[in-house]
Amino acid sequence: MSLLRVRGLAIDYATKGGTLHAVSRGTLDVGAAEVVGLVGESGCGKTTLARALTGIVPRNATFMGGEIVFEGRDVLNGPPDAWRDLLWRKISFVPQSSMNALDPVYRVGAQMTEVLRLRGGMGRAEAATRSEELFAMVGLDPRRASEYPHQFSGGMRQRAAIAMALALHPALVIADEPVTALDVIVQRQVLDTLRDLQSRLGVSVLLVTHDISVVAYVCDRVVVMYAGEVIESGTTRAVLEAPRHPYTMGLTNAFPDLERAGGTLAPIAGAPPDLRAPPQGCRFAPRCPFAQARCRAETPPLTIDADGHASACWRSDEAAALAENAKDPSTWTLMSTSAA
Amino acid sequence: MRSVAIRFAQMLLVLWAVATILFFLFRLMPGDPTLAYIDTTFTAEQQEELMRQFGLDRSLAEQYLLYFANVIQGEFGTSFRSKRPVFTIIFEVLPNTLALTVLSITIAYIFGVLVGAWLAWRRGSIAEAVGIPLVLTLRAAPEFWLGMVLLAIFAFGLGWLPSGGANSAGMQFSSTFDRLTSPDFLRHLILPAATLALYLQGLPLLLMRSNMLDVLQEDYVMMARMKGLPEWRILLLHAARNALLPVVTAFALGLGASVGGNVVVETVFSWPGLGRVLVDAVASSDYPLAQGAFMFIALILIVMNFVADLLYTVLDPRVSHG
Amino acid sequence: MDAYVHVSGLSKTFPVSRDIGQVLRGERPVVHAVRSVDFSIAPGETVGLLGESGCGKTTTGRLLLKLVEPTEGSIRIGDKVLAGLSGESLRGFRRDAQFVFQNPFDALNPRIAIGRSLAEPLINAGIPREEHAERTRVVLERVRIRGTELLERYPHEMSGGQLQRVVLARALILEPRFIVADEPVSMLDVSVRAGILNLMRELQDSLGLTAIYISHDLALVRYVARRTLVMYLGSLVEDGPTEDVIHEPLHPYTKALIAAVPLPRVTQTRDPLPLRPGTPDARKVGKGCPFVNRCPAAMAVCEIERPPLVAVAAGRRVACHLMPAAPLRAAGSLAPAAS
Amino acid sequence: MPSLMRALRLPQNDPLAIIGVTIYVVFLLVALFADVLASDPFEILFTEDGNLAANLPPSLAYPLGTTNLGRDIFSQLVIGTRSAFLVGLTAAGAVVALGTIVGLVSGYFGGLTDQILMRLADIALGIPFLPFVIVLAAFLGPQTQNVVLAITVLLWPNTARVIRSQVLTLRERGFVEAARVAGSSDLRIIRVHIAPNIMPLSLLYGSIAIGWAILTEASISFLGFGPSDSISWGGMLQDAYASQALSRGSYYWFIPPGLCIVLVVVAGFFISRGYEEILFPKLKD
Repeated sequence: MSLLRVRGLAIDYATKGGTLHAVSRGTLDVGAAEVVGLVGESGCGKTTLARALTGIVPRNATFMGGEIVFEGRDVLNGPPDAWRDLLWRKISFVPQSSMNALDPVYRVGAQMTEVLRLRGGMGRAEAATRSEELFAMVGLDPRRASEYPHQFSGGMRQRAAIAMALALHPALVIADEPVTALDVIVQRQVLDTLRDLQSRLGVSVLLVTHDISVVAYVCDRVVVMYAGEVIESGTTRAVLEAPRHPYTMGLTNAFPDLERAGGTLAPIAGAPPDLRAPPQGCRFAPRCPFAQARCRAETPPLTIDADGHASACWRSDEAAALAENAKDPSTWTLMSTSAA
Repeated sequence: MRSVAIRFAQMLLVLWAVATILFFLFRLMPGDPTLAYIDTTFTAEQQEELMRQFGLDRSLAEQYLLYFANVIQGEFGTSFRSKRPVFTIIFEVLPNTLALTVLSITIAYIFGVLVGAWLAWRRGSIAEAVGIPLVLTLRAAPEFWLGMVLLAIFAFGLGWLPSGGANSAGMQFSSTFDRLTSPDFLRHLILPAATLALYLQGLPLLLMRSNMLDVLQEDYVMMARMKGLPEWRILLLHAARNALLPVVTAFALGLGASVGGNVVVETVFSWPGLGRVLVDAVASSDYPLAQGAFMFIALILIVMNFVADLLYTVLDPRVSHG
Repeated sequence: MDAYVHVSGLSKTFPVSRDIGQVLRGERPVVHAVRSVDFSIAPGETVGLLGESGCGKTTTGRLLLKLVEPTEGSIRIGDKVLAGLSGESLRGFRRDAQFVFQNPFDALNPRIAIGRSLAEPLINAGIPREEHAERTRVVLERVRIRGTELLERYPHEMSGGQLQRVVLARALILEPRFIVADEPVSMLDVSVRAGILNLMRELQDSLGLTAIYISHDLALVRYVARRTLVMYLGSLVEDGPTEDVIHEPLHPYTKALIAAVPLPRVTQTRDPLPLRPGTPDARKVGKGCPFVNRCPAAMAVCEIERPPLVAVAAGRRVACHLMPAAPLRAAGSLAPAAS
Repeated sequence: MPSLMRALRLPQNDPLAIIGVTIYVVFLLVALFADVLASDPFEILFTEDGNLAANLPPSLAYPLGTTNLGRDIFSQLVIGTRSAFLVGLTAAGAVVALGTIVGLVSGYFGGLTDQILMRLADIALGIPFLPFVIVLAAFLGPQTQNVVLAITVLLWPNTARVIRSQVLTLRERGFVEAARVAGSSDLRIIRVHIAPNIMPLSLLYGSIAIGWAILTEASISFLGFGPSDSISWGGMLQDAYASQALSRGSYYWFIPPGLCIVLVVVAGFFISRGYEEILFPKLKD
């Protein structure tokens, strides 16, 4: 039974320009001690979905439906206190390394001990030692605890955020684009730290990113989202090497492979739909080179095959042929009716 | 540290500049500049002595140097009307002004910060829809008119409170402190302080509200909620603490400005303060007193501007721990 | 083979805030953003400038466009030496050298329509108003934007990909001969990036542009540039054909950089990076090699003497004491590097 | 109304901004047609039986009653609108113009000019506002233009500082650098790229400055330094205060002028909130 089971999660945003259906079909699983990548481009709803798992959503967001089952209990439709009780004890969060994920007027150490004492029930002394332990664990000099967030570099802020997330031995850590803003060397070092702590502590991680290479480097399984819907999920190898949804094929094509000779990259023409008025049928149809009449009429369900590889495409049984076709850039360039 | 030293130097520059402006301002008077210092009712010797003391017979440049020497020693000359040294008059009325100003601005800021934070937290509620226009209307009302209305209702209408002055006639007090804490003084203080507070609360309230709205959208507030911290703790210790920084600076600026600013309130309530002294002095061409009062008000304003800068660098770790 | 762009001994320092002591002692601490960099670009060649944030690559780009004045050294572009350029010759330079911005959402004035932004270089170059419509249509065609209904629209009504095409069009409208592109696709979604990269490759060949492509992403640099310069903390540490730099990196920093890049494939090596723990701090770079505090092969000499950038093979330079200039080692005569 | 709102670059759906503009329009009309609406504010009136029409409560003949010297309060109020706007608009215009220019120059060019202008701003901010206006009015005579001069000399730094910080951020924006690379001169960059982007901010401070100017003029007149030849709301209040209107409880005399000041000044604040929404959209949703 998976640690986290999300089925048909739907979230809307009330905005000036009308209701934005940010997430329409959030369906994914995270097993125990497993690293799951949640991948998609900007605006696909991956951050909304990931943050919603903590129950903390912006003022103008509302849960429209679905279920979030954590350790067997549906926290979304259950008593709110039960969900809040899990926060940081069972589920914790690593933010994108924006400057103000840490409170600028408090020392970093103080913010660490705050959560240890208030949510971990630790005394002052116990919290202090645990805090030093956590700093050392993520490769930060414990003496840095007395400094303020603006005195930390990007890499150090992310390490502090990881330490804070692991403070109370959570079962699930949700990391929202944790390394996106970092340089490639620091990014690799932080990912290595995250990966080896994950395996050592046996914690599950849901890693949100737009970078397929980060998924390939760190994740056991991957979930692909497009225009508010989960359109494919499975083991990283299966999804990257034998994608069953044309969007995943296009996405993997668009990532240049440093070691392979540089073939021409194939862009996906057009742009994602406006989620205030999502199109009928499959939302990728307008940009999909393999779209058929049926794709524009009916929304394809998320079907799972024998070894757990799910995809939402009417032609996923012809995936092997389509994938081969998708490797040739001309399939995509013919599609470019209007410039990208 | 460096920025503090530079700001201190800038403050001295501003002080010097304002004093110079003041020097020329009071020499601009139509007619004979010596008039600024010599009252015709003085005897010849007194006039002679004052001429020498203020070097009014010498060149402007020499007068300028003498002027500064006097200012630094606190020697502002003698008031025409009361024939008493300007310095003593100022120090007599200063406690009244400070009592009124400090009390009203403190009430205004405490009220403003609490209600501002509450309105930000209740964003989109009726409280906000009614609260904001009400605050703006209070801020749009001239202070003296607010005073007049309160006087008309509470003093003349209901007769609950005195209609002016700082103390009832004929009251004797052993010390200034004793006077300032006497029930009689406090009864006189209520209306003017209420008027000032009503006017001054608008700025902190709106400033705190917009700061809180910004801060509540920051990532660290979302993170605090995700940590499961209690909402009141997030609002108070994280959001309000950050939103308060600019309000504290505004408090220092407000204090400096309102010492000179509540001239009108002092006039409406015939409150014997620094502002009132200035107005009466200017109205009766008692220039030494006017110049002394003006200089003193400017001094408080400039020093408080500097204190505001100082507070900002000290309170915000991003500046103090550069 | 005369280089179209020639940079020699280029340095740029920025003043850093001082504490009281320094003020009193009259010291003027500075950070060296760019440290005596030398390189040249042949006509029609596109060179990649690779490095992490804070390595000075963006400052170098801005120096090449005279947006910032150098502290030392000289730049020659075409027949113009940038120092002291003014008046008519400066306007001439402004026609020949153009900039492609990183953030398309910020590169266009939000308050004026696209048409007016495109016309600005024309107005400054004194092109008569009647020709504006025609030139705009031609350049939009060149960046694959059909039709001119776009001209009345405002930046906030368009997607990142379209905006970047307009930014490219504005850069090309005066038919410049030299383009500086600073991370032109880093703000775009991956699926849209390829479109802009392909476009830049086509333009390079069709217009024979000389260009410098600045990025922190080696895979993107490789896609548009046949030759790559690697910068670290203000210094040029390696220079060579892009394929060589990727498959046979010489400088320890380049090796670590390439090892750190995650591949979009499940099977990839995960052994630790050839780096000693430490962070790049521009203020702490002493007399020696800037990379000395993180280099696994650091020697005593690296602490005290800064390795010069020397040719170790035809068109192949590196700045590392491990590889001193090897005039004899290279097979065949050592053609002078394009410097 | 919508076209007027657009002309002022204001959000059409913001109720406060609409109320604000409506109040302005009404008062401007009153100011324009003041002579038609009101009779001579200084004329001494007499009742039918020949004695002084002093302190008459509001009636059909005198909608707001008469002063202790037998003058029609309603006429004074209407004529007073004109001087309120005269001072308000001229002073606000001068303050915002001076503040915007200084902010632009010192923000865009920086260096020594920036330092000098900012020190000048510090000095202006170091002079206590009301005392200075009082002294100026006392020395140069109680004419309206002296009040406007004093307001302009002391109030420009607030606008200048805010405009300067906005220009500092604009100067680093991509499209400004693009303009430089495209060969645009500094002048053209300011005219085409910088000025239009700070316009809402100067209009924001303009609407606030109108309120400030009217409040200041009222305070000066109340303290007895206002122009004696013309009628202003402040002057009316001073007149009422001096002739014991408060103790007589003649609310009809001292409430209306105060209310008019409040309405006009609050209209400026409501409009400025509209601009604030444009400038800091985060506050919207």
